[in-house]
Amino acid sequence: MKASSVCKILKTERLAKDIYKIIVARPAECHEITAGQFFHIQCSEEGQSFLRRPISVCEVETDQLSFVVRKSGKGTAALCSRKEGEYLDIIGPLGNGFVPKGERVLLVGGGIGVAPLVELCKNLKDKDIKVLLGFRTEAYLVEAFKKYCKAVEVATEDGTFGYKGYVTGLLEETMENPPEMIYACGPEIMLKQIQKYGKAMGIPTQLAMEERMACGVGACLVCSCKVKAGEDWDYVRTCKEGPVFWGEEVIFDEGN
Amino acid sequence: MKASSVCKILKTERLAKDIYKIIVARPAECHEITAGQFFHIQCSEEGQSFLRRPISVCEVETDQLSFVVRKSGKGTAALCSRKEGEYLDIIGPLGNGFVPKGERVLLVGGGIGVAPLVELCKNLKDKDIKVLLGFRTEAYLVEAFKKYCKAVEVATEDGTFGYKGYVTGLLEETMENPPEMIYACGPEIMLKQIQKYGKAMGIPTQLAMEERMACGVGACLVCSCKVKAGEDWDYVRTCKEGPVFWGEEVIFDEGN
Amino acid sequence: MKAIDMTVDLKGLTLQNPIMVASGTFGFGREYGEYIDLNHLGGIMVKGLTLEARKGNPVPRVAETPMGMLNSVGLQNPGVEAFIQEELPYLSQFSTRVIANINGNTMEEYCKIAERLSDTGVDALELNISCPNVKEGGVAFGRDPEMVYKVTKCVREHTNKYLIVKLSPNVRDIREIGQAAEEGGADCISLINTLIGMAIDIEQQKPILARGIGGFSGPAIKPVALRMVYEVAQTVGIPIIGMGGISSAQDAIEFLLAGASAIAIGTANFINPLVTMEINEGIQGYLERKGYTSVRDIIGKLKA
Amino acid sequence: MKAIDMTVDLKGLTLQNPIMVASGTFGFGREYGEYIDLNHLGGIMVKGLTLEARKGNPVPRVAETPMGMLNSVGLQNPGVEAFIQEELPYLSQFSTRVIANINGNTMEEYCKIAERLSDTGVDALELNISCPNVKEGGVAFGRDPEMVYKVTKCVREHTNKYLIVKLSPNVRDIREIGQAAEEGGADCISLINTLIGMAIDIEQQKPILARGIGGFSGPAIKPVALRMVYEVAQTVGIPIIGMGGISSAQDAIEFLLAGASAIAIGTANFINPLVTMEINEGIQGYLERKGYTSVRDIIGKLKA
Ligand SMILES: Cc1cc2nc3c(=O)[nH]c(=O)nc-3n(C[C@H](O)[C@H](O)[C@H](O)COP(=O)(O)OP(=O)(O)OC[C@H]3O[C@@H](n4cnc5c(N)ncnc54)[C@H](O)[C@@H]3O)c2cc1C
Ligand SMILES: Cc1cc2nc3c(=O)[nH]c(=O)nc-3n(C[C@H](O)[C@H](O)[C@H](O)COP(=O)(O)OP(=O)(O)OC[C@H]3O[C@@H](n4cnc5c(N)ncnc54)[C@H](O)[C@@H]3O)c2cc1C
Ligand SMILES: Cc1cc2nc3c(=O)[nH]c(=O)nc-3n(C[C@H](O)[C@H](O)[C@H](O)COP(=O)(O)O)c2cc1C
Ligand SMILES: Cc1cc2nc3c(=O)[nH]c(=O)nc-3n(C[C@H](O)[C@H](O)[C@H](O)COP(=O)(O)O)c2cc1C
Ligand code: FES
Ligand code: FES
Repeated sequence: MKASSVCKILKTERLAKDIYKIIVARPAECHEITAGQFFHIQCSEEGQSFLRRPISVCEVETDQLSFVVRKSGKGTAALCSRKEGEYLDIIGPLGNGFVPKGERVLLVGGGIGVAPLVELCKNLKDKDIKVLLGFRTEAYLVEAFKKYCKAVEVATEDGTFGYKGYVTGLLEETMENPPEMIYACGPEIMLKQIQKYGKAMGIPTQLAMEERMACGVGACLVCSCKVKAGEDWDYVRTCKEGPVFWGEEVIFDEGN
Repeated sequence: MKASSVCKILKTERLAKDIYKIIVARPAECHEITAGQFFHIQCSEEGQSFLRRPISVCEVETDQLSFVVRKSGKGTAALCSRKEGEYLDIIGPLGNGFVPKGERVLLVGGGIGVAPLVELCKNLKDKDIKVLLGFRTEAYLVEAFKKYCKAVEVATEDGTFGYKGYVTGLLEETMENPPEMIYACGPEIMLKQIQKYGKAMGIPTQLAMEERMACGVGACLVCSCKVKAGEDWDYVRTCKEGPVFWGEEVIFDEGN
Repeated sequence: MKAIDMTVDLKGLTLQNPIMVASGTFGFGREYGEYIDLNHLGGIMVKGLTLEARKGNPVPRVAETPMGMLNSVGLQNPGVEAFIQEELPYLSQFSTRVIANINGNTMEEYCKIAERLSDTGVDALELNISCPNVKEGGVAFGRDPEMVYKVTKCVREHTNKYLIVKLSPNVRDIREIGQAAEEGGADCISLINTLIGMAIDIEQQKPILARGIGGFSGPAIKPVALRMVYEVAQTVGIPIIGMGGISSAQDAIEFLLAGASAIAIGTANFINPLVTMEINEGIQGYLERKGYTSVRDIIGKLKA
Repeated sequence: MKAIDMTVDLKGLTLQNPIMVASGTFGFGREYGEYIDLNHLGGIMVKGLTLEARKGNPVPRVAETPMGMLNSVGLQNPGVEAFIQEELPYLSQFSTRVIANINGNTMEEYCKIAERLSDTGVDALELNISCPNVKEGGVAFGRDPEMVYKVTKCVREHTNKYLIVKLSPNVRDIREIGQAAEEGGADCISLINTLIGMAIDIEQQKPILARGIGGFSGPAIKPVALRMVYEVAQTVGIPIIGMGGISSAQDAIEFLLAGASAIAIGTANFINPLVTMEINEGIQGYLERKGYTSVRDIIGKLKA
């Protein structure tokens, strides 16, 4: 039987403005964890935030796990203020992670979406990988990627660091020597572009999707992702069938 | 203008099973504090307990205040688990405290009701005071009283400490040399007995009453205490007209 | 930087800002007047008044619930006459609107109280047709559109004061109740009054409140209140005062966007006596940050 | 020490214990079956079923509120036929009651689904006459006593399964709705379904839910649910399944005391997948401590 795990916070660290890294002791029951999977985390003591929050695993080690979290509301603010020595109630790993494929691979991360790519990068470190990371102004986790990959490029919207502009602006140069597989995580607008790019280039793509969740385990059906289903479309569960989907499946709605 | 005060917790201490003492830095704005007054305390961070909880001041010093709290539910449990160095949001002092009167005075406390009598005992230390304290099994704060008064007697229901029985059982011997004034705080059943005793003996009595509160400042009218009003009766606010009332005013309902 | 214009116009009643305090949670102003400058409130809805003084319900009158509370005060108040003599002069000192919350057991009582208040300095009447804590009646009024229409009309004919009708959320369809109040001649609608709730002491195996059930308020009820304000705003043409669980500027802004021209803060005062002032500042901060010059720019501006 | 007898009798349906899980919060059991042994539940109310498969509403479908949440799933489900073929065999393995939650846009649809399920292994039908997330209809059914009577009667005539009618709290008087269900032939009443709520994103100035409003559940609504269970228990003679915000043994015991013969846990599963097991243990602990030998000893035993 599965259960939630109460694990000790070994360390918390501020990486950038509103970005915190939380390292916890790896629960014994979490045998296999795949990059791209997430944990459903009780961010605070009872009351402050009610539902759990989905947070991707950033790095997995034998005896510890790390999460990298952006303070964006009540829940993540509470989570980022948790201290070393406290205990965190987590459920996971949940959902489907990234599927390894190809020898020449491209990782594209935008904002906090870079977090789940760290573990992926580590797993793929023997392949020919390239990593493109985009941020608004401050860059983070770049060194973590550099440990496993030489070709890490950074874009910032305001040019503070690396290329000035969106991370998708770095795609063009990759065109010359296209990858066999693309993995992406980041804001919807970025994922849309990656989807388009993969399609145009005929490169298989995996996208890590985000959707508001309640149960996180597939029971409540609030986290729907629109995907192709033959001629028609269907809603599937981001928490269960996702959060990583094949690029060709996902249907992005126009309005958004 | 008054405001709530955010004050640092200087020390917390376990006095007995489920009984904790919390010492906070005295807010500069709290000039005068009378024994019997209370503070309205935000026991926890947002969410765990919603309303403030009324807690009597136990001892007042130039630069610090102490509260003695019994864990009896969510709010007090949260309060008792607060740690040194944390900050506590309190409003007060609120309500009316004990009025000094007479030279030979008797203080009667039951359970957690002994707490507000400590400060009173300190204030009256130059008078001829006698203190009767009743507990279920474990006694606490007895030493605090002994600092200011030689005649401290203790009763425990199971006889673990001092007289075996209710604290009101100790009243009898006082009959021989009756006091000029009685102050009491404790469970309703005890207060009723003290009221009866004071009436029978013709001794003025002050009772510190308890009632569930919301605002604590007199605005919401939920904390009614039934008192005499000429031939009739009326509801007055425990938080504003009380919590200390004259024994002859208070009407205890039968059912309770 | 230009100051934000916080005045709102309730079509017949202007407020210097949209922040009011809800009836029954602020007494007659005296107590919180020690914590905040009442001159800075948009308006004060006083404790519910009845024709004669009322003692109210037995205790316990309050229970805590997850992010909310139940009350069973039962309209304890000194009666309309004592209010006029002893409380109104105090309240009239301040540059804020004074709204008398009126309650009756019968149509006639409502009208009598309204009449009695007509020549006084109160700025408006708020018809409480929904207090769940009065046993003899009251409830029926607020739950039936026909009755709401009738009592509103009757009071309308007995006073020329600005007339607010306060709706009960314990109804089948809040829109038809709002409509009935409008048709009856209300100048404004305020909502929501408390839901009805219960809490049980499992050790004693009896309800916590002496009366068993009570009015349910606080942040817990905000989603219901906001939805109802939105629904009524879509339905009626008169202004709306929104309330129910508001405890932060964010909450207040949600109600304004949903269509409330002003908001009232109730239970949140108990937690933080300065909350009204903080919400006022918070709304101004939001408006500034978003580049608005008047709070009126966001009222009812919710996108679909 | 003697074991506590946890069986309850819903007059026509016995449960091995009073702990059920609420429709729509537990899928078809598979997901939480990885966390708890489904053999230990009193019953499983499956995700709401419709005649045909439904895709449900656009996202976002969920918003968090103070100690509660809003959902706007919109009855996404594979349809009654797929349920019978693909889900029921899985659920039937366990020694727990399987209750089919049925939903229709018309009276005929309700009856057709009920008929289709009559020869299957489901232990009971739960008539959801109150889902607030279906646009085409449904709401009207649950809010009007006359309609509740009619749809209950109609379904009653089309099935011999144990029939539970699930009430909407968004009504004027829950007692008259409960009565109508009883008169229509219900064997049991379950309540409450979700309240209706709204939440607004003040940065984007639009509702958080794509559909604007949604069903409001979780601890926040408990006081309303408990009050309604109590009111209905005072009114009807058939057993009651209580739900709405239950997240601890204490909550569950409150509902049992108020008159519920069984309780269902919904939203709390999302926070703690093991909550049902913990509540079962907690109730037993309470009963032992208080010296009871059967959970039935506390049902409806609230003192005035
Ligand atoms: C599979 C998955 C993996 C994620 N991994 C990470 C990660 O590694 N690091 C990280 O910082 N963030 C991650 N997120 C986003 C993170 O879950 C949200 O930022 C967080 O839930 C926001 O909660 P809040 O209380 O801070 O914000 P609020 O806006 O106060 O939250 C209110 C509600 O909205 C939901 N919500 C708001 N924004 C989002 C969002 N972007 N995605 C999902 N739900 C949202 C919350 O869960 C909550 O229910 C992930 C999301 C998903 C779905
Ligand atoms: C004027 C006054 C002074 C007090 N001084 C002290 C003190 O010095 N030390 C101390 O330990 N306790 C004191 N109490 C009692 C204390 O306020 C309650 O024990 C506390 O509020 C219980 O809260 P809870 O969350 O732990 O219990 P819960 O039962 O979970 O509380 C639920 C609700 O009931 C109310 N409530 C429950 N029991 C009481 C009670 N006995 N009195 C008032 N409200 C209650 C709570 O405030 C809350 O609103 C005092 C009470 C009053 C009125
Ligand atoms: C203790 C208390 C007393 C109340 N008394 C009244 C009243 O006399 N008249 C009235 O119209 N509403 C009364 N209300 C309802 C409030 O005015 C308000 O409508 C409700 O509490 C919802 O707002 P809130 O959640 O911000 O408190 C009372 C509420 C509380 C908590
Ligand atoms: C995500 C979600 C989906 C729901 N779907 C259904 C449904 O399909 N049919 C139904 O009768 N009730 C449905 N409900 C209502 C619950 O069964 C329950 O009545 C309500 O949530 C109150 O209980 P709770 O506060 O314990 O969740 C749903 C509730 C939630 C939270
Ligand atoms: S969050 Fe419940 S199904 Fe995905
Ligand atoms: S607690 Fe509000 S008047 Fe006393």
